[in-house]
Amino acid sequence: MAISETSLKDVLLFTFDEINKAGGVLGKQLQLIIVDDEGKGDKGVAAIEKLATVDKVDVLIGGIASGVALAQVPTMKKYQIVTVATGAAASTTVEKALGPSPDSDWYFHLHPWDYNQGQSYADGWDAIQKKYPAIKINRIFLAYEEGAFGKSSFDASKAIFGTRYQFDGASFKSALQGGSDYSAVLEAAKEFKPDLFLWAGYAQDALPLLEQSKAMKFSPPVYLGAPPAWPADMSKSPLAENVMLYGMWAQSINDISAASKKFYDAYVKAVGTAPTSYFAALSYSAVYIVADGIKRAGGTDKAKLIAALEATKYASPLGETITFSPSNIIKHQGIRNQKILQWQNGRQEVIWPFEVQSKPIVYPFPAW
Amino acid sequence: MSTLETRGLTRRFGGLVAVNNVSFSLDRGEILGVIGPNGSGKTTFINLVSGVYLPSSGSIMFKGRDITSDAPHLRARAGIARTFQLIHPLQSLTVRENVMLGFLFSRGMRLRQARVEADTICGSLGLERLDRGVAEITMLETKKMEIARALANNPEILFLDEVMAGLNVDETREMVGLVQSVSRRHNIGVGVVEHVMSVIRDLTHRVIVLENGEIIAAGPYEEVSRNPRVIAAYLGGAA
Amino acid sequence: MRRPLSFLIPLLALAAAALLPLVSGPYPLAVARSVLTYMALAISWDMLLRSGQISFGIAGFFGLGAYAAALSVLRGGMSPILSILFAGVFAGAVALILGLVILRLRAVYFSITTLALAEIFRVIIQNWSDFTGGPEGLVLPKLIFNGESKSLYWLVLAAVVIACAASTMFEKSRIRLALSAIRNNEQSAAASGIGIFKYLLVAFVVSSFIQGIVGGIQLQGYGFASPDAVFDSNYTLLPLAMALLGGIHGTPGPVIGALLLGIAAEFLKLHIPYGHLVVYGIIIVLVILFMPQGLYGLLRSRRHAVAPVAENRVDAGAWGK
Amino acid sequence: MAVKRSTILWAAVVAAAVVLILLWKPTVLVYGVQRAGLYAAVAIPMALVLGIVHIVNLAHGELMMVAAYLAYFVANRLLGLDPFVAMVPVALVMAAFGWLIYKATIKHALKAPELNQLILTFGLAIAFSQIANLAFTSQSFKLSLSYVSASATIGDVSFGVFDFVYVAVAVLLAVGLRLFLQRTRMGKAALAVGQNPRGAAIVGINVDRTYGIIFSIAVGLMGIVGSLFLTKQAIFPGVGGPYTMKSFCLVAMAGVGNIVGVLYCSLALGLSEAVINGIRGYAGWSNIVFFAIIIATILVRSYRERKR
Repeated sequence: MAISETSLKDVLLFTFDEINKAGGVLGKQLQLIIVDDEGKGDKGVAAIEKLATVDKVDVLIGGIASGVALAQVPTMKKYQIVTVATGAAASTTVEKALGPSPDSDWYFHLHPWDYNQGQSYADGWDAIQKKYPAIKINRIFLAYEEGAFGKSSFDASKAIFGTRYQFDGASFKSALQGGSDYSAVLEAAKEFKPDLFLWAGYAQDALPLLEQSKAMKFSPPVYLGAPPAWPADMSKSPLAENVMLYGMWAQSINDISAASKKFYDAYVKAVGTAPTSYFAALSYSAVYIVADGIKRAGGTDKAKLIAALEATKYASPLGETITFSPSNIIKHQGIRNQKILQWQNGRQEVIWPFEVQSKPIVYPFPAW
Repeated sequence: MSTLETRGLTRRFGGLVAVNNVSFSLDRGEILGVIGPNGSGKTTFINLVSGVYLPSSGSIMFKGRDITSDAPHLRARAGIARTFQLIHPLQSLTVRENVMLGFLFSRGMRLRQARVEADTICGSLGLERLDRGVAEITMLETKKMEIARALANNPEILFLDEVMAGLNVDETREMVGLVQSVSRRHNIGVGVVEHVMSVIRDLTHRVIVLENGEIIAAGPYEEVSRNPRVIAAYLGGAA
Repeated sequence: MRRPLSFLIPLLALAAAALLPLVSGPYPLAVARSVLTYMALAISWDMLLRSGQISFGIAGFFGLGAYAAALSVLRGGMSPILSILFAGVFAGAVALILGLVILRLRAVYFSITTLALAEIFRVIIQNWSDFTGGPEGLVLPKLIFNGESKSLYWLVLAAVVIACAASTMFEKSRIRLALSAIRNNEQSAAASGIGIFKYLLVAFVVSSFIQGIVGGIQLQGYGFASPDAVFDSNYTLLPLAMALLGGIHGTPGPVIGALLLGIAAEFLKLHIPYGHLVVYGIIIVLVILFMPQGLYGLLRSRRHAVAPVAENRVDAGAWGK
Repeated sequence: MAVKRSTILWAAVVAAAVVLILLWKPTVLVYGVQRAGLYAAVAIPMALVLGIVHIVNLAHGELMMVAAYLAYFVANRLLGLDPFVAMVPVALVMAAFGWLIYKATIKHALKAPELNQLILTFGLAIAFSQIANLAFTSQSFKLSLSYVSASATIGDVSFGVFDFVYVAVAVLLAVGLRLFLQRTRMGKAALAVGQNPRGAAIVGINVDRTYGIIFSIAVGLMGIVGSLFLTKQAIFPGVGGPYTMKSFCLVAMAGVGNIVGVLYCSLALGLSEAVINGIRGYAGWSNIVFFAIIIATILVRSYRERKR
């Protein structure tokens, strides 16, 4: 919902272009058919029906909003077209609806489930505290937007952090839904005196939240954001400095990953700006994983393609090699880890995992 | 006891007293004129009796029953019908359908029966081509339709609010005859609000005169029209 | 000539609609399902509109129906078909209770109140997490008819048939006269013995009942409900636009409007993948400017060569009162 | 006498509420007032259009969105102006745009039933937001202005003070429009048109031109409000939608044509929302307060009018 389907469209277009210009797959050109789901369930279902029966596609790629994915799952199950999903993190609804293997073996979920993300964050903060003894986290406060995204973030975080940390949270109305005022949630957070303040909202909330925090003189030792995308102007704001974030890709990964550099250059050339969301890198990866799978399967025969995709080892622009393995319910889960990053000098630097760390952490978050 | 009686009927709008302590009665078969200068409370009085407004104080008795706080449609069903000064016919409906309403909703007839009855009553008033929309008919036809609509309720009391306005001399004469025959044939008590004095003179048995919401005179037209207070009221109203 | 024709056309249309699954693939059926959903909503909205009351609360009763169906299955163990009926009854009952209070309001005040109520339903469901599943919503274990395209299509068609039947009943009975009279002038209507409140209540409850049924079918057909999905303001605005484009105050208008706009939206998407919604918006603007009576209104006024009357507008506009 | 008594009663209720809030959480008062300022500033131009042109403009919020984009791209990126400076050219461009919209669309739907006008402006709203989506994608843009974090500290509570600008602008708009309508020739004519277009036409007022000017003024004011909005909020194609609805509700609550009433209603809503928001764990319910108060106000007023 928050992510521009148009920017996703651009990524798919230039990635297909890139592959086709390099000679295509097995000597054939890949053909891309895009249908806009308009962020609506019924449109999403009609799109699947069209792609399955009119265009007779071999592979489906995409899908971000859990709400749309949820409506599509029954139809997708009907056709069982090989699908590489780049979004849909809600495990209690989407993963449950997909159901266990073998009924969902056609579904390759690239994006981590909410519990994968939660676990990954927990691991990350454990590791960071171990490596940097100065960082002590006992109290965590989560400010979450009141919709499905925020609420599921809260539920997943509470399940994972609630037992080991002092954990509290409060909801706010996202600017995406017409909210404009974060005072109540920030007051609650300030009162709680967290060591780590996390917010789960949308790009629209990023800077207004920071500005209001500054006005209210709320500067927790760790100020962390987890929106699906950041506003285009984030790097220009002095307030962004040393804000931490969750994500999968950042420009700084270019320094250590050739795949990332290649993706970044291609993106900038095609779109004109730097990517503002990790979904771009995810979509790019999805296309390459599919192309690679078809190559190894020697065609688009479903059983062979599924087998080939199961054996995927793709050195992605995300700085990690993507493979598929079972998650809680489904058999083919790709990425499990999120990264912990930090804005430093207008750039997102990777802090954790340490294997891909691009800059050391700046701690604590400076008071204004 | 009269068919319709009001006792001390009063209605205030904010600080203004539009109708003040009006007690009157009207019997079946009788034709009563309600006159008075502009703004004297004539229409408000009809609105009170027909239930558009509730009175601030006072009571309304109809056939011995207190209907002071009854809703307008219940009064229509009970037998108090009216026409409106600013005629608002129902433009989405044909002439026939306009007339059918009373048969359907006041008398509870079925559609088919209401249709037949509407045709009959329109015929008796000289209304024809009932499939026309109300935008297509003449002023006289509109007035007749309004009367037909009122009669469809099977009223015992009927109030006509300036039903002659906008008609020429011949048409007015025709309407006067029509009202008389309707009153006689159906044994209806008719209350006529009218500005044209010749109509009041020809039509009514009795007249009440309102000024500033109060009855200042009552009696036969000839008597009332010589009442100095009435003359003063009209002159004052005109000046 | 006119009588058999006006009888035949709907019958033929119904037959064609019922037979569509035998000749078409699943994709047109999926599109048709959403068109029919909006169609039923548009018809139900128009039924209340005939009284002059403009509701902005379609999404509210639609969403209420979806949640009633979901909760009756998940918490009450009801069968899918029964849950759809329950959805209608529940929405109708809520409309009855609320109607007793809000049907005293008129014009913009009634409209805004229905809009506000829809939002209140949404907020209650979103915040009453323990019972309703909260913002993340509810998922059914399986779809009705196991999600088989044809059956799902016929189910939605059934809702349209119910809506058309109710609407036709409104048109052929005394209800049409009562509602038209109320719309034209309430004082005149009351003077003819029409119980205004009663008829408003009937229209409000019946149209909400249909919206609830459609919501229940939507839930059973897609298998999930979330506050954002089922209380989406599009479920109010699109049916409204469709009815208006087709022509208001009758059954054929909303049907034509839904077909036109629903198919146009999908067609545009196929031919202008980027920017189809811009064109969609512009089409709405152009149609309002050049066909203010709606398509059916245009057809009808051509046939009868009668100048149409803009009857909803009173001097300074009904909003102004 | 009756009027006076009710005024005293209301004043007492408000005063009691204020005292209670001050004792409980003083900042709630601050944030409530600030919130009210934003609501009122956005809603007042809609009240003007509804009061005089008798159109419910469902593209109202989208016009604010257009103005904000205009302020962001033309004024800020190209000319490097601060939004407070940019609001002048933006308002002028928006006023011209408003005139154009009126001439090209609204004007032709004025004689139609109000439903048509509603759908017409709904169509415009879709077109505007989708054009923005096409041109700028749905990603959000946000200025970074240090002054929006202006802060005040009383005792051990710190709070933002920039948002009082919204309050100031809302009051200026309401007072300015009131003076315009009551004191100027143009304004008096507009008021006359608003009350009785036919009558106004008979006395020689050009009704069409008056509608056009008022609509254009309202859209021009949205230029100011949009620029102001840009100082603090992120902009994206869908940013206007929720404000259309909020404004519509506020205007209906205040009563058609009552511009100053919008201020009071905004205040009531802003405060009650802030209060609910201030209760831990119940923030999500604050949305209900907004709509519940609107319904309650409308119902109470309708019943009171019936009684009168």
